[in-house]
Amino acid sequence: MTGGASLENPYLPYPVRIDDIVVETEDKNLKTFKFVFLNPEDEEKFAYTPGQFAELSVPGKGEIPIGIASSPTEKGHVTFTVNKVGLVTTHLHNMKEGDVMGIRGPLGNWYPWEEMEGKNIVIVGGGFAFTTLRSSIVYALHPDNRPKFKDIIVVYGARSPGMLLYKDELAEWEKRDDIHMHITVDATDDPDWKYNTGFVPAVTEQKVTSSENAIAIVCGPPVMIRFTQPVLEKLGFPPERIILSLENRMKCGIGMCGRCNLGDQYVCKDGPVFSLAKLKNLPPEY
Amino acid sequence: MKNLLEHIGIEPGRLHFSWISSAEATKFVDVANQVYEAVKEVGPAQVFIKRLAEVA
Amino acid sequence: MIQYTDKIREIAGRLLKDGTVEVFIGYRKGTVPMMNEPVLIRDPDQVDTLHWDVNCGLNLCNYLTRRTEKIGILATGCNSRNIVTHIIENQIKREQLYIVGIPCTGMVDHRAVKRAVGGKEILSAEQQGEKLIVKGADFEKTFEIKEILQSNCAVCRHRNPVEVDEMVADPVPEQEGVEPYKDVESVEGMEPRKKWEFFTRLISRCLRCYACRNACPLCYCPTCFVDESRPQWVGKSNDPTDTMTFHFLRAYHCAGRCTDCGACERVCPVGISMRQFTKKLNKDAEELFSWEAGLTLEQRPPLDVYRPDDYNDFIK
Amino acid sequence: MANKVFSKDAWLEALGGLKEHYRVFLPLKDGDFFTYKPIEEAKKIHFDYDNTRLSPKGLIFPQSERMFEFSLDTQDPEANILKEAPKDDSPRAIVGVRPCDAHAVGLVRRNFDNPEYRDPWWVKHVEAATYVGLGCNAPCATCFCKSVGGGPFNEEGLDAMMVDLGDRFLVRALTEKGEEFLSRVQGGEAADEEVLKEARELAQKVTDEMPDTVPTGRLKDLPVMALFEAPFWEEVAFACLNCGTCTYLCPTCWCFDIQDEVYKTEGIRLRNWDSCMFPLFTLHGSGHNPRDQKFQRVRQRFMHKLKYYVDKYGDGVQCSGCGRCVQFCPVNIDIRRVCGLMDAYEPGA
Repeated sequence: MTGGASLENPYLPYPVRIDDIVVETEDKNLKTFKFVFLNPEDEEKFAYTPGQFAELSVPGKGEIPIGIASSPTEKGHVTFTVNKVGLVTTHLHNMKEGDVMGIRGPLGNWYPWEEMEGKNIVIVGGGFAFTTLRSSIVYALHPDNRPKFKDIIVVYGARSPGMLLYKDELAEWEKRDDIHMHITVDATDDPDWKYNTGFVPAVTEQKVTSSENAIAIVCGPPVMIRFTQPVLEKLGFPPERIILSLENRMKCGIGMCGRCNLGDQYVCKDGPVFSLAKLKNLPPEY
Repeated sequence: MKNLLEHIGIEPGRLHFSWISSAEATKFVDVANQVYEAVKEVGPAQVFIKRLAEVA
Repeated sequence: MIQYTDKIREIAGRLLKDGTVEVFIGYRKGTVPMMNEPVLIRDPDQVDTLHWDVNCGLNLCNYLTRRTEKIGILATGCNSRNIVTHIIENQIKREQLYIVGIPCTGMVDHRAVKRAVGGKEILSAEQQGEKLIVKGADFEKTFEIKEILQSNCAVCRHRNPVEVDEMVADPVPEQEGVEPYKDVESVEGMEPRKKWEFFTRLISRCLRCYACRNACPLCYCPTCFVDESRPQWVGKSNDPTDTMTFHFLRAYHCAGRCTDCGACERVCPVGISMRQFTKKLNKDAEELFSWEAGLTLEQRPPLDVYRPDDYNDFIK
Repeated sequence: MANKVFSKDAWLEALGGLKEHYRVFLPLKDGDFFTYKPIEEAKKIHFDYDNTRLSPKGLIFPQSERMFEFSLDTQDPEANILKEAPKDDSPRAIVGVRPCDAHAVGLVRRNFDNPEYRDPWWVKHVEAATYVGLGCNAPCATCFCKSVGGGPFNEEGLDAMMVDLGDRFLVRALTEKGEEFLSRVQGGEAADEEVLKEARELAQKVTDEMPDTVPTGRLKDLPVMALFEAPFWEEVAFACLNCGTCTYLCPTCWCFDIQDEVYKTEGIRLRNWDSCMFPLFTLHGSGHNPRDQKFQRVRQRFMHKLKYYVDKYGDGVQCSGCGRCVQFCPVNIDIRRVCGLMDAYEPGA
């Protein structure tokens, strides 16, 4: 029994150059990195779909799995928003424009775009997990794609106004009438804050009025997911139409190194995107 | 620590301990010189040096 | 050791029934020869699974850390000294424990037995008093247990538990005239280069499986230095320098605490004698500080306290 | 397929003569046990081992292996670009492999060589290897290959098979690789029907007499969540030290870690065996650990081998019954017993 895949080395990163770095949040712990492939043909090979992730490879420090924040409709670069937590991400935050590193991917599965065609899409996101949701929104709003979907409703929350990602784009989306934005913060003392205040699950309950012909995609910290899930179920979303994106410790990203499994499913290869229906039959080891 | 290191084969004279107050400048100089001389006599370390992992 | 087994079952049953303890930690008979499995019992009806013989060479003290119940536990001399060390280091409270003391005449070195039968498969090894009867497909051999003891047991000077609530039998006589540090002395006599070669060869088969570390009751840190990533103190491959760093530092963390229980060597899947590291520290503790770990609850360990007359020849 | 018979002396001599065609590895006495080593290191060769302490998986999947090399020298135009580390994938013959260890290669292949991804190192190392097995005339009491889809003379995964006939070895080619191997071996005579019959009868007798003791039949149909939530895991895990002995000695454990190391301006990316027994294995950057408790890690090991693997591939368990973990678990956690508990489990009972 020999596999059908070619013997291209799935561990070899594509070399990339850091083209631009944007500090996203007031605590400076989140930065968005824009990468350009050193070999232009690698960009073609790195064909991805929103929801997928990649391993960012910092030679000498290691690799780190990060969701792809750019959309395949944006050409010439890929972007990742990285939270500074560990060894690799800390080093990455100290790197500069022009530095060379690697990207390995795209990895994992993606949001169920075919299934979402002809349906309303409810996007629920919290904190720095908004990255692949940003990719999804940009992708869905692209003129080639927008007609495929019905209403697009977004609930996105952060701790405070300064902790929101992609502030300029959020403001632009707010102005459009083909997407319904519900931005919220846990709390703020900013008198000019013009959007919602409150936790994501509560705002979801308020703003999302119907589950009819709708699919919900949810990405955020575990506590947000835990409290959003019953809200969606109460709204009538069946578990098959609640789509979650998970994180686990990963190394290989291709289902071989053995650590990220939930039962017989690897979060890196069979996920990171799972329906709630599927998760209900898997050990909750995430 | 010193005894165990020397027990596994680190040469006596390579590891030194001293207790020097920030006010004891002369003692610091003396000890530094003694350490320098002692280590020079032992020569470059041959063992317990990590380079790139020696693996397959 | 049938009389010990019966007595252990009787005591455990009583303690669990009368509520003196909520759980009892002992051994059950193993599924392969010369291996018994540590077991925790809650139900007095299960005491018949408890078993004792010369193959109980692990250190049960390992299973105390972070437990909150009232615990009954078996303790030989060395195990009891580790319990004392645990109490001194605030890993368990004395009031939480009911220590059932076992006068111990030593555990069998399963590797020595296997060696003595030419590496052939052993199908059974039964203790009959002072003898061990070993059977294979085409042989039967009887050993005097005192001839096949683990090397730490052969030089043991504390066979009787030092801290107990109840004994399963009368104390056994302590061994007189043992020379516990002969092997250390022979290494001490070597040139530095020979010493390095000796220890390099000693650990050359190491797999970094960490059985030695994990079998050791002294190793209870939430995160071990080998697992730290920031900073990363030691590489994770089987590079010989990293492996030496692991063994050296693991041993060093046992300074003044090791009771020479031998669990580290017993569990090693590739038969490394890592006690060669810890025994040097034990010898120094004894010679420089007149200290043997875990003999009393009344005194702090030497590396814990400063005394003006402490050994300090190494400081200039 | 070719068959040859060798006197034992002639066979040893023939193996020594293979150097120009193969790097030959075989079990050599290494202190108290046997280890696969290059034939050049042999002082004496004897095929009287039960099995090697470590499985031969390390020849294909070394405990630590360089994946990539790179330079961090800012003057180097290729700085920070990873290059595959050079490997010697010239043909090698692994001689004396017990059938359980060869069976394991096929079980592991599903992980490293699948329709989506192929692990280049594992695949090339396996392709370069010719597995020459040695049938087990006397399986150990801890062996249970027969219960998990193998057997003492199972040929799966082997390119050739040696059968010990007392003063002679019958060597049978089983694949093209094995055929080529046998054609390169000097000496020996073609086996006549009598010898073949003797070997067949021996294999049959040993296989028949070996007990089939470990039940696995119900694992497939038991619901995964029922087994996951079964009440016996705390008890099974109590004695566990969370060391890596079981996983490192196991021929079918494949988990690994990836690490970078740097010395001055040179760097390497390497992979090391890892173990689901270690808490660090699943620790998130945030500090959260989905398998924080010892029993969860022990459960993962057994569930992976005996349930998740079964469900994922729909065939076999991830265990070849070699019995190493049974013999060498320092605290005697016995997979045969755990498999029995799992297989007999009645959810809700």
